[in-house]
Amino acid sequence: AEIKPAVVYDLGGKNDQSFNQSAYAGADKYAKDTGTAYKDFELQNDTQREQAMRRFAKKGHDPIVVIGFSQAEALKKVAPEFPNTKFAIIDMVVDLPNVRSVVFKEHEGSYLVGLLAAKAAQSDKVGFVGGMDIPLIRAFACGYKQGAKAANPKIEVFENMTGTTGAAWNDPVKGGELAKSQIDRGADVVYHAAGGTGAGVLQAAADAGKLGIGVDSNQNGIHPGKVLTSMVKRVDVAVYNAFKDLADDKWSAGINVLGLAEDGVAWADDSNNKPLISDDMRAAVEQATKDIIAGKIVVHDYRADNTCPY
Amino acid sequence: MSAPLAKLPKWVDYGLIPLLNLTAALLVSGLVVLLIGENPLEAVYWLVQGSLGYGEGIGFTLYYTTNFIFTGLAVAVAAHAGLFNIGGEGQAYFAGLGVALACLALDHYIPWWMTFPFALLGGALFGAAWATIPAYLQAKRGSHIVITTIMFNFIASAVMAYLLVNILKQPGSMQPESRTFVEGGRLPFVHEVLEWIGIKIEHSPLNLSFVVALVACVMVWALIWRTRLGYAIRTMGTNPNAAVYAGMNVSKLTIVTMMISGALAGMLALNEVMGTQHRLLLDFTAGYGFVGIAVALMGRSHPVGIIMASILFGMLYQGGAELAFEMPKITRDMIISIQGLVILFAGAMEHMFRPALIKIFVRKPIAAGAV
Amino acid sequence: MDSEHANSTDSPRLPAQAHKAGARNDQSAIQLVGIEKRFGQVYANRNIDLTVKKGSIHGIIGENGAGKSTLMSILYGFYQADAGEIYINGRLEKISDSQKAISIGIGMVHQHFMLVDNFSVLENIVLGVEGGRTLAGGMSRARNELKRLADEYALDIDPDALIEELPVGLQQRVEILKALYRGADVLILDEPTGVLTPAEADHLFRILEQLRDQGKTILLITHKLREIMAITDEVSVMRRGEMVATVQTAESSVEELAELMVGRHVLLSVEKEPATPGKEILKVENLTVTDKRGVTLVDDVSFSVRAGEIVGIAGVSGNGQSELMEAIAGMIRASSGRVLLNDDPIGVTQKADANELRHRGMAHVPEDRHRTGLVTKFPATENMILGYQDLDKYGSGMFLDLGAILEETQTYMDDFDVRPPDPNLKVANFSGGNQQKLVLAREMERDPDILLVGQPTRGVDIGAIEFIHKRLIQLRDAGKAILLVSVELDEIRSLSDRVLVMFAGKVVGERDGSASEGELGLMMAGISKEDDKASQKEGEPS
Amino acid sequence: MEFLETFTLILDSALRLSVPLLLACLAGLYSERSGIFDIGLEGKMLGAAFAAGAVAYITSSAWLGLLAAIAVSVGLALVHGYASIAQRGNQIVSGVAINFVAAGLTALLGQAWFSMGGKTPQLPNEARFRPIELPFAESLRDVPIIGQFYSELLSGHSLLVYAAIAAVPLTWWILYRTRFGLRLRAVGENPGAVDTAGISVIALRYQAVMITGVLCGIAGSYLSIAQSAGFSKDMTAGKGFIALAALIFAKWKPINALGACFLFGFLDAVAIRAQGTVLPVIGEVPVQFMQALPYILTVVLLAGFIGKAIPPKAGGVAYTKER
Ligand SMILES: Nc1ncnc2c1ncn2[C@@H]1O[C@H](COP(=O)(O)OP(=O)(O)OP(=O)(O)O)[C@@H](O)[C@H]1O
Ligand SMILES: Nc1ncnc2c1ncn2[C@@H]1O[C@H](COP(=O)(O)OP(=O)(O)OP(=O)(O)O)[C@@H](O)[C@H]1O
Ligand SMILES: [Mg+2]
Ligand SMILES: [Mg+2]
Repeated sequence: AEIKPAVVYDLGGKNDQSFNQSAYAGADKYAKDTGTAYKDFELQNDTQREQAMRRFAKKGHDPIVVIGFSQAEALKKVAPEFPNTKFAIIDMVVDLPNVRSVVFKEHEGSYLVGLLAAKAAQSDKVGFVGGMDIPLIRAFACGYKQGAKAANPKIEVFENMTGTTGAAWNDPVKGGELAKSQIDRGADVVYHAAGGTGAGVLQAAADAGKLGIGVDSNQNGIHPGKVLTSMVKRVDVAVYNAFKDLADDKWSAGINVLGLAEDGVAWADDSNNKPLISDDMRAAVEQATKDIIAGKIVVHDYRADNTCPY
Repeated sequence: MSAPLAKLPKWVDYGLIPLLNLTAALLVSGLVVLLIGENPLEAVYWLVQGSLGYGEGIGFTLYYTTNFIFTGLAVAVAAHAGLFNIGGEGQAYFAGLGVALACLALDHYIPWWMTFPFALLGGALFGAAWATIPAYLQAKRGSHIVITTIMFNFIASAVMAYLLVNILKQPGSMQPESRTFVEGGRLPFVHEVLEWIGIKIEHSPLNLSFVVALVACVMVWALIWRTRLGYAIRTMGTNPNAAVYAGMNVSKLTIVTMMISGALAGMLALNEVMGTQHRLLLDFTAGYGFVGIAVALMGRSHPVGIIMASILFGMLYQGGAELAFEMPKITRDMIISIQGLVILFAGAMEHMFRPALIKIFVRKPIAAGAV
Repeated sequence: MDSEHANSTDSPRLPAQAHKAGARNDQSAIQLVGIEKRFGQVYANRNIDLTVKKGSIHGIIGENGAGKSTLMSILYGFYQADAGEIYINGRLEKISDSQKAISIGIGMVHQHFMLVDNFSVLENIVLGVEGGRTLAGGMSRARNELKRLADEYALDIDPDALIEELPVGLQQRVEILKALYRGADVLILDEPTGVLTPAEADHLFRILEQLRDQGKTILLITHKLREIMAITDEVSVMRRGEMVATVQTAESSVEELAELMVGRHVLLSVEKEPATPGKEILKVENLTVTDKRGVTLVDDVSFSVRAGEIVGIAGVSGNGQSELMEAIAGMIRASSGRVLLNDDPIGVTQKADANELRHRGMAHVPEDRHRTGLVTKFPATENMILGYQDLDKYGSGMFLDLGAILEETQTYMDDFDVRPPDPNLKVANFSGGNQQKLVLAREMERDPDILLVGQPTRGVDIGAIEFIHKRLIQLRDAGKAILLVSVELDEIRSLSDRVLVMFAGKVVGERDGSASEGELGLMMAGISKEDDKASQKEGEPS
Repeated sequence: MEFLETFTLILDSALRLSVPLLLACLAGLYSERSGIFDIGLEGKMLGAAFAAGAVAYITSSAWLGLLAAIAVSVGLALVHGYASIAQRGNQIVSGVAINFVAAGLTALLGQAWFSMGGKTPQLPNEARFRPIELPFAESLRDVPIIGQFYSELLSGHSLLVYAAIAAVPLTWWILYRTRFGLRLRAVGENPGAVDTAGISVIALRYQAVMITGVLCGIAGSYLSIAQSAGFSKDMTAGKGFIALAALIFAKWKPINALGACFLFGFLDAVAIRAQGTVLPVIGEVPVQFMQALPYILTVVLLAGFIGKAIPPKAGGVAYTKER
C-alpha cells in the first residue's frame, strides 16, 4: 500500500555521523528503493518533540518513526491521541497498541568489538569512552569489557563517561581529552559510544597512532586505517523495516529486540579496516558470533540488573 | 543617560523608535536568509502562518509568550531599580527545584489546585533565593551584579545537574529527570479547561500559567506605579542621590528588588515544570531567561510593552519552529540570531535613529538645562 | 631667575620666545575676543573678552556656574567655542584640541585632576609625550627632566610614587609638572586651592610666583578672595556666563571684588519684623565631618537654631557648609559630635535615617535640586512625596493613593504659584524657578519644626526670589526655625536674624542680620577683624 | 615515578585545556583595560571557531582558516566597539547581543552550508594546526624528570599553543613597556587624562577592541582547527565566560591571567582524569562541583573575601566630554 512515512531525529541531527545518521540512511534507502517520499525533522529543543510528532500525525504521515530514547515521554502523550497512526521508537520501549518499540542488544555487538580490541592491543590495555552516563551506555561498556576479557583475561579496560547531561553527546574536546588520557595510560584501542563526542575520541586515537572503534554507524572511513572497526547498530534496518512492514501490510506493534541473531548489531568489516583485522581475529570474532547466536556465550546486559560483573 | 536630550513626541519615543529598531533587526535577518539562499518573504509568511495561522500554532505562541512575560518582567523590575539582572536563566532553573519539590511531595495526595499555591510559592522562593546572593553581594560588598549573576547562571546549572543526576533521577531511567508528576502535580492545559466548559480547541502546551503571567503583569504594573515600594524602586533607579535624600535604604531596596525579580523569573518554572513538562528535567529553561533581556528592552520595561514584545518573541519561537518544518534550511537557530539582533538594535544601539528623528520631528532643539 | 633661564630648557615643544627681564610688558599672552559657548540653551560663556598680560598672574573669580571652567576648557581646546577668537602671543589660533593647545604652550591643571590614580608620577608625566613607541627612552628622559624642574622650581617629587598614594597637594604638583614638562608657557589652574590645606596653598603660591618671575603666564581660577588679593596681578570677575570686570588687584579691594562676584546691585530688601526667637529647636554640638581621605570638611562646629528665627550660614562655597547641612539632614555621616532636635539627639555619626528625621519635624531643601532634591523624570506629583512617601495620608498599606497625592500637589502648586499648574507634568519640563518652588512647597507645606534650606534661589529669576524669600519669612513668623545656607551674601543678609560665617570648615564668627556686607565678606575670605578675638583663633590656623 | 608521570600528563592536558581560556582572557584584558567591558568573548570565539572550521575545510588550509577566524572575530568586535564607543550603548547589552548572534548564525550557517547538524565536516590533517615536536624531544624522552617534562609537557603542541603562551609576556611587554600600553591602561582608568593629553580616546578604544577581536579569533581557531578537527555547534560551551571569570580572577593582569587560566584548565583536567575517584575524607567529588569551581572562586573573589578585584575605573561607561 501507499505509505506516507516520517522520521523525527533526536537532538544530534541527521548528519551526526552516528546514530541519527544511521536512521537517515535507512529512510533514504527506502525512498530510493521504492520511490516513496518521506518527511523528516531535526529537533532543536525538547518541547518540539511532541510538536513534531503531532504535526506529522495530523498531516496524515504514517508510520512515524522517532529516533532515540528521549522521545519516549513525548510519544507516550502523542500516540494515544492518534490511535490510527503507527509509530515506531528506536532505543526505548513504549508500551502502547500503536507503537512498535525497537531496542538493540548493544552489549552483544560491544562484546565482539571488545574481543577485537583485546586482540589488536599489544599493551594489554584498552579504553572505552561513553557519552552521557546512562544505563544504555553502561551496557555498551559492560559488553565491551566482557568481550575483551574473553580474549585476554589479563586485559585492563579503562572506562570513562563524558558527562551526566545531554551536553556529553556533543563535546568532542572532552572526548579527545579522555581518549588521550587513556592512551597516555597505555591503551592501544579506544572504543567510543558517545555520539558527537566520539569524533574527538577517534581523532585523538588517530593522532596518537592508536586505534579507535566507532559506534552506531560504520565509522571506519572517518580515519581509514586508524579505526579498528565499528559497532554498527542497524537503526537503518529498523527504520527501513518499519516503513516496509506497513507498506507490505505486515506491521506489528510491540517490542522488537534486535541482536546479533537478527542482524540488528554487527561489527563493521570493510576495505578501510581490512588490513587491521588479522585472520586470527577474524576467526575469533566469527566464532564468538556463532556462539552468541547459539546461546553458548551469554553476554551480560547491564540494564537487566544495573550491574556489570566484569 | 547618554541620549541626546532633545525631546521627541511620545509616540516617536515609545512607538516609532522601537519599531525602527525592530525593523533594522529584521532587515539584517532577511539578509541572512538571502545569504543561505532562501526567500525572506516566504520565510516571513511561514513565520506568521505558523505562529498565528491555526489553533495549535496560536497555542504554542502563547505558551512561549508566557515564558517571555515572566522573564521579561524579571529583567524589567530590576531595570526600574537601575539593576541589570542577567541571571534570570539561573534563577528560573533553580526555581524549577522549588516547583518540582512541591509537585513531587503533593501530587499523589491532593488535586492540582491545592498543589498550585505551593508550587507557585516554591518557584518564587527558590527563584528569589538564587537572586538574593548576587543582590546581597552588590548591596553590601559592591560586587558587580552583572558578573555575579552570570556566574550564578553557571553555578545553578551545575547544582541542578548534580541534583538531577544524583538525587532526583529515577533509578534505572536513561534521562536525568525527576519522575513525571501525576494529575495532582499538573496545571491543566488551556485546551483541557475549555473542554470542561464544552469548547474544543486544538492541543498545545498552553496552560494556566498564562493566566498567572497576565496577573503578574498587572501586579508588576501596580507594584511599580502604584505602591510605595515601587516608587522607591523607581527613585533609586532614576536618581540614587534623591533616594538617599528621601531616606530610602538603598541596600535593602537592592535586595528586595532582586528578590522580586528572581521570583518572577522563577515563574518560568511554573509554566515549564508544572504546566508543560510535568517533570523536572535538565536545561528546561532553554535560554528563555536571556530572551527576557530582549523582551524588557523592546517593551521598555512596561508590562504592556512586555506583553507585546513577548507575543512577538512567542511568534518568532513558534513561527520559527514552523519555518524549520517548511524551509528546512532555516533552522531554529535563525530565531536565536534574530533575538541577538533585536537586543543589539533595540538595546545597545537604541539611539541610532534618534539624531535623524530629532532632525525630522524637532525643528528647533529645546534646551535641556532648565536652570 | 629670568626668562633666559626659562628659554634654555629643552623640554618638548617649547616655543621660542623672548621675554624681557622682569617679565612685565604690555604684550598680551592671551587675548580672547567675543567668546561664546552654549550648552543647550544655557549660555556658559557669553561674549567674553579677556586680555592676559605676558608674565603675569591673572585671577578669574566668579560664583559657581559662572562659566570659569568652561572658558578655560575652551582655551585648552577641550571644548570648541561657538563663536569668538583666541589670540596667543598676538597670533590668531584655532585651538581644535588639547594637543594643539599643548603645542602652542598652554598647560592646564584641571579642577578635577586629570591623573591616572594607579600610575606612577613618571607615567603620568609622560602620558601623551612618550617620545617613541616604547617607553624606556622617554621615561629616563622624563626622569632627568623632572629632576631639573624639581631643582629649578622647588618641585620635589618621587617619580616612582603612585598617584593614589600621594596627598592631594603633591598630586597637584604632578599636574603642574605635567604642564611644565610639556613646555607650557601659559599655565591655567582651575581652583587649585579648593582641595589644599592653607599651608599647601601657600606653598603653591610661592611656586606660582616663581614661575611668573621666570616668565610664565598664569591664569588662576578661584573663589577665594584672599588668594586673589595675595597673589594676582590682575583679576577678572565672571558672573552668569559674562565677564563683568577686569581690575588691577592692587587697586581693588576684597569688598569690591566680593560685591562684583556675589552681589546683585539690586538689593532685594525683604520686609520683616524683628524675630521673636522661642525655644531651641536644633542644637549642634562639636560636629565634625571628615571625608574618605581624612580631610576635615566640617571642623568642630557648634550652634543652635531657635523657633521663630532664621540662622544664615554665609561662606564662599566649599568651606564646609554643604557637608554641615548634609550631616544634619542625615545624608552623610559625621565623624564626631552631636545634634539635638527638640532636645532629642539624632544619630548623626551613624548616618541618621533621613526619613525618620522628617517624621520628627525636620524638612530639608537641598542645595542642588537636580542632583538631589528632585527626580526630574518623574511628574510633579511624584516629586511632591519624595521623602514623605511613607506618610499615611499618601496611601493605605503598601499602596499609594494617587488621588490624594494629586490633590495635595495641586494645592501646593497653587499655594506656591508654580507655573504651569499641571501636577502631571514631568519636572524636567518646568523652568528652574518653578522646579525650585516645587521643592520648597514640598518641604515647607509639611509644617516642619525646622527647615534646612540650601541655596534657595540659585538659578532662579528675580520674581521668584522675592516670592521664595517672602515664604521663608512667613514660615519664620509662624514660629518655625530655619537654617539657611547660601553663597549669596544679599540673601543671607536680608533673610537672617543671625549670621554664622564659615571658613575652612569652621564657624569663624557670628553676627546679627544687620552686619555690613563688607564685614561679612572679609570674614568669608578668612580675614577677621582685630576685635573678633575668639573667632580669629578658630579661623586662622597659622 | 608513576605519580610524576600521571602528574605530567595532567599538566599536559591542563595546558591544552587552558589555551583557549588564556587567549580569550588576554583578549578580554585589552578591551577591559581600555574601559570597554566585554561579555561577548564567548560569541566572538564561537564565530571565529566556525569561520576557522568552515574556511579551513573549504580551502584545506589551516592558515586561511585562522585568517577567516580573525576576520570574523574582529568584525564582531567592531560591532561591539561601534555600539559601545560611537553609540555609547550599554556594553553589557551589546555583549549579550553578540553572544546570541554568534550562537544563532554559526549553527544556522553551519547547517545551511554543510548539513551536518551545525557541524563542519571533519578536517583533514593539512587543514589543522598539528602538534609540533620540539627539537630533541624524542632523544631526551628517556632522561629522567627533565625528559618527561620536556618531551611530554613542553613538546608536541600545536603552534597556537605556543602562540598563546608567547602572548602572555608579549602582552605584559606591550602593556607596561610601550607607549600604546601606557595609553591603553590610562584610558581605562581615566579617559579624561588621556583626552587632556591630546590623545584620542575613541581611536585608542577601537584599537583595543580590535586586538580583542584578533585574540578571540585565535582562540576560536584553536578550538576548531587545532584542538579538534572541525567546528561543532556551541563549541565554546561557556569558555568565554570562564575566560571572563579568569580575567577578573587575574585582576586584569597578564601574568596573573596565565596563572588563572592554567588553574581553571588544571581544574578541568583533574575533573576529567579524576572522574569517579574517591578522595579520602571528602568522598567522591561531584564533577559538577569541579565544573562550577571557577565561577564559585570568582564570586568569592568579587565579594572581596579573598583579595579584591578592582576593575579598570572607567570600565563600562562611554566617554563623554560633557560632564
Ligand atoms: N528640558 C526641557 N524640556 C522641555 N521643556 C523645557 C525644558 N526646559 C525648559 N523647558 C520649558 O521652557 C520654558 C523656559 O524654561 P527656562 O528654564 O529657560 O525658563 P526661565 O525663563 O529660566 O524660568 P525661571 O525664571 O522660572 O527659571 C519652561 O517653561 C519649560 O516649560
Ligand atoms: N558639559 C556641559 N553640559 C551642559 N552644561 C554645562 C556643561 N558644562 C558646563 N555647563 C553649564 O555651564 C555653566 C558654566 O559652568 P562652569 O563649569 O564653566 O562654571 P564654573 O564657573 O567653573 O563653576 P564652578 O565654580 O562651580 O566650577 C553652568 O551653568 C553649567 O551647568
Ligand atoms: Mg531659569
Ligand atoms: Mg569650574
